[in-house]
Amino acid sequence: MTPEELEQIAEEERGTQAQFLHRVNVCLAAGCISCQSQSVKDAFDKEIANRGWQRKCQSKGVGCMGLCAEGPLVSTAQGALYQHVTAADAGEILDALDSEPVSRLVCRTDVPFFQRQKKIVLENSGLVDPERIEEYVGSSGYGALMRVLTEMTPPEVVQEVVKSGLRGRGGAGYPTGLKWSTVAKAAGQHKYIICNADEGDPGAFMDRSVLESDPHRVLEGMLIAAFAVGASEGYIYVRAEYPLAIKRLRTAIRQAERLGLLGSSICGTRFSFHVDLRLGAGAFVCGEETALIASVEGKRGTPRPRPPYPAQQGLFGEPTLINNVETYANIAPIIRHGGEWYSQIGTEKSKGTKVFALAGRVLNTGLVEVPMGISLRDIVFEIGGGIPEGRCFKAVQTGGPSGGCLPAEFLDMPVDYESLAKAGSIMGSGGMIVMDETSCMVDVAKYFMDFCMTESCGKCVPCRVGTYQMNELLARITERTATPPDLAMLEELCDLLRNTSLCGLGQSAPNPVMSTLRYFADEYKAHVEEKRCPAGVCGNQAEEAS
Amino acid sequence: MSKLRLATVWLDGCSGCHMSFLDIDDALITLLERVDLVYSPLVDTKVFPEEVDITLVEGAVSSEEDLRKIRMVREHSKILVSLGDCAVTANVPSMRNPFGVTAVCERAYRENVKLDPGIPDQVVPKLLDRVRPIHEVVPVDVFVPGCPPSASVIQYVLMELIDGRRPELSTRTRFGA
Amino acid sequence: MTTDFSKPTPPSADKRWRLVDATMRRLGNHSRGLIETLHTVQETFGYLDEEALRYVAISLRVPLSRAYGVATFYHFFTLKPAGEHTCVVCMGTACYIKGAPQLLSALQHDLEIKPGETTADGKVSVLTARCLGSCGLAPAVVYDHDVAGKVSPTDLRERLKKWTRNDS
Amino acid sequence: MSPVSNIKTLKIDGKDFSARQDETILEVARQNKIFIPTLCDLRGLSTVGACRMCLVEIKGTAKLLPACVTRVEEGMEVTTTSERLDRYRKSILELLFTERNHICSVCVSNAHCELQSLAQRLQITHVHFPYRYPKAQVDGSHPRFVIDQNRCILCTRCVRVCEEIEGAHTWDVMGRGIDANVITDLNQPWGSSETCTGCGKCVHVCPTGALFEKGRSVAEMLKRRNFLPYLTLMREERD
Repeated sequence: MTPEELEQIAEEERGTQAQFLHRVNVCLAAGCISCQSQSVKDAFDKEIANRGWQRKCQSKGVGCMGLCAEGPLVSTAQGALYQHVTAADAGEILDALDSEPVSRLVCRTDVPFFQRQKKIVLENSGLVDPERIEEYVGSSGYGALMRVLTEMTPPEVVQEVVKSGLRGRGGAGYPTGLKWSTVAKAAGQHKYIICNADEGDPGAFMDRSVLESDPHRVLEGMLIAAFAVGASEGYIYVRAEYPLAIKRLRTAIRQAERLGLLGSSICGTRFSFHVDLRLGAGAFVCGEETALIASVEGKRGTPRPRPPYPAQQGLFGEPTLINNVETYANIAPIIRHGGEWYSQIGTEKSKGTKVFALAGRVLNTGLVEVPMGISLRDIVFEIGGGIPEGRCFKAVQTGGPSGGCLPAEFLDMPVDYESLAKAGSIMGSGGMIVMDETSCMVDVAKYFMDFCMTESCGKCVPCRVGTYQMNELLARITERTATPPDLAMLEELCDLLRNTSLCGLGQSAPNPVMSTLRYFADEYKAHVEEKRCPAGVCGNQAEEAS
Repeated sequence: MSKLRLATVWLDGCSGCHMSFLDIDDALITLLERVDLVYSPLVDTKVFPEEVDITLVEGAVSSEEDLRKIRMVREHSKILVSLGDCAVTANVPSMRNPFGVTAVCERAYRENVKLDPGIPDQVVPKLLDRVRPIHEVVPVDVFVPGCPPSASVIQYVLMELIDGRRPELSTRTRFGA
Repeated sequence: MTTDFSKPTPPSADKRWRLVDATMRRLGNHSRGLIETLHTVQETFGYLDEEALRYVAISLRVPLSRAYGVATFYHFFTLKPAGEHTCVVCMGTACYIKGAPQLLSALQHDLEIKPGETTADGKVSVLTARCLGSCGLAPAVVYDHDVAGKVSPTDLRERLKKWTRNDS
Repeated sequence: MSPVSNIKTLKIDGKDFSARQDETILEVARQNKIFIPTLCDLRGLSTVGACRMCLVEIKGTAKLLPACVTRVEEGMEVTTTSERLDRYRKSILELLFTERNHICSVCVSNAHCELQSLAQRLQITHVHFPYRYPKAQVDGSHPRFVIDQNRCILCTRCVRVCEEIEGAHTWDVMGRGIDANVITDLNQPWGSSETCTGCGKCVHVCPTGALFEKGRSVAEMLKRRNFLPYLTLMREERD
């Protein structure tokens, strides 16, 4: 594979696409598939065949279009977006290709949900067929890799990433360029690249969506990273709970290998890179670097103290670069357009865009990509369309079990790493759960503590026993049998876990409790002193179900 | 100088702590020069007095009666001393906790009884679900671990308290001592 | 019983063990391949039993206790066979605040089992998931292998009825 | 590399010390008779940094670091005791007491237990967190030894000594979080283990009464650890 050959594939693909007069894109990402979008796609195929339109109209399975709540989603080349499409609608949609769109199915795209987004990571999502490498190549895919291999030195690539200001999208926001340069400088015969696709936060599905919609983008990012740091082997650690993402990644790897974009002597250079999948098996703690490494090595996913950092001593004791899916997905555009371009998006310290999984009590649930620095209000009320059923906004939860719940007073805060941390939450991987007055914040805190307790690996004492004790205390509060000293003990344990736990899971486990204690103290007080749950959540669930 | 009023209370324990208290031997005489023993399983008084300066409590809280009693004792005591491991950690009585009170009663009153088996519902106080150390039920001022704490430790604790000082115990006794 | 540590043999003549062997071979019969191999065993047989663990451990030269430690560390692995049908309730945050606890208590109430358990007749297993990543469709449930979104306790009960009626 | 650069100078509790660059803070502290509490650490075994008892403050670092795995650095200023460290260590130890059923008065290791003596040393006279009272197994199937899970603090010394010194890897940890347990082989009765050599090393490195020899009554189980430095020394000689 040479740059010329790649360009030829792209040309051919664009030529093939141009032959079709019409195109119907059916979302085949997990969200829409669970609303039977596969049968919609089949219906289009059948209908096109029945009409003998095979050369006129292409029906294509594509990745996520974002508005998961309104699926199955179908888009056409003429620019119409349809929602809640069923197999029975196929004929009508095809009929309308030359005229006005089918009004009863139209999903308006001139609304903030679509207009306020800025797509870099998701630029191909919903447009290309994730199971065909040619489509990715046709939309400039692997061009950045070619450029890196033929025109740049590894230090130049690292420099470009440093310049972009990109920070890790997995949660902590460590500067990606700095991480790359540490691994690049580390001494070692063998170096490894790992892509963390073990999306652990409950309420987050950005990585799943990227892998299902545009897997080659992640591979390209890993390849560029491998070239930059001098690695020749890599692993993608992906959740076993994401069968579709796994399938598409496997296909993508096979295709890239076939085209000589993965494997030995890539592009005729001395650069070789092999990548393999490793399936996560349901352990949130494996999002922590050292635990993830242990898991890739086939062991129990327990973290170990750092230093040494994986950049010096990682997988099999060798220098290892670990980034998450979204981080790698940003690399190709950064190389294509330059670090300078990327650094102009976002805020001073948080550059670029961020993908959020918007869910909970918000009208437009789904996947959104926005520039850093946008306000929470814009995300929740503009893009998200506000709270349904005439209810009131109460809080937004970011960062999952390691994050916090922010009340209305923070709605105008810009969304960036520093602001979120200052407010007592974290950016996290991008889960954003909106809550209204039907949610009890103590119950939410207990939910997260229960999660952390269940996911604690059990290695260090504060996390193993502390999360249990905190969960018990929160249970007593939600059962309204707690006393004021219990609250003091809860705060004491927050401080203990934060400062003495071995890894990030234990250190951040108190965050949901601390943020709710800080902003919703009155709800705790109501449970403890007045023995009542203001939201009417606690203690009623059993009665509701039976 | 008027004498301080001392009480001792026996909850769920083996009475070993009280035995250890008596082991102070001749020092008891010195002690009684400074305090009046106003209530104790060792004396005749049946009613806990209104005002007690120092109360030593032996034993864990196991039954509804223990619970009622310790709350009452707390209310009428200026300084409450958790004496011995049963009071401080729930110790041996707590070994029934992992099994649950029903299983324990079944074993004690039915499975292992040949003559007229049956779980008593009168006279014997009802057992709590869990045996608990005293401080989980009422606030405690001084903790004296040990099984039992030695006579000298008990003597030291009392003399310090009588003299208005806080006893320093960690160098003198420990869990299981 | 005494295990022949020098020559691991598959627990039975079942041809499916060849799939397991293939995975181990692909990973160079290296101890690093333990988790991947356990995935294959579970995918093939539905669960990991003691015999399978012993075979895989010895084949990959992994100590028995380590194999057991790994198999029980990861919640995706199960040491017991699942029921005929499985119902996985997503307990992700979005699902939680949109009614997953009510779904779970409906299941517990109707089937009289807790998450992770199977009904006495072996018909239905109830499981929970950390997050299915279908937050846009909260609350989500996986019936056997199909994800269903915006599930209500009524939907759930209908599905249970169908399972128990059709099969009895 | 010149030998000079291998030596680092650091301050521990305000006093100057020098140490080899591959030494940990804990090693330097011990050589100089500075007490830092430990539980999972045992000389001769690998370090895991799990019990968090040896956390120390290091000037210029916001995080507390475990002395057992943190290597000395030039100019490092370490504080081993402070009101805050003391409070955290006590809390962690108390959490251990609440986790399982540590009934010192009837334990084979009474008066010879590291958990118990550390509690006294840290001046713990009671545990202010609620006790958990889990149902824990006692396995007496081995002809010579017993494991009483009630007393286990999951320090994993048994796992490490069995793997690293004996080479049998009979022990490991199963499950996770609060449900984690040490097991032999496929979580089978110890007596039926095919890999256990019966050497008893695990018993003697166990800091509490979780592992003990049969026939020992309350307070009778004394542990011998001297074989560890001996074996380490002899193996160094052989290498």
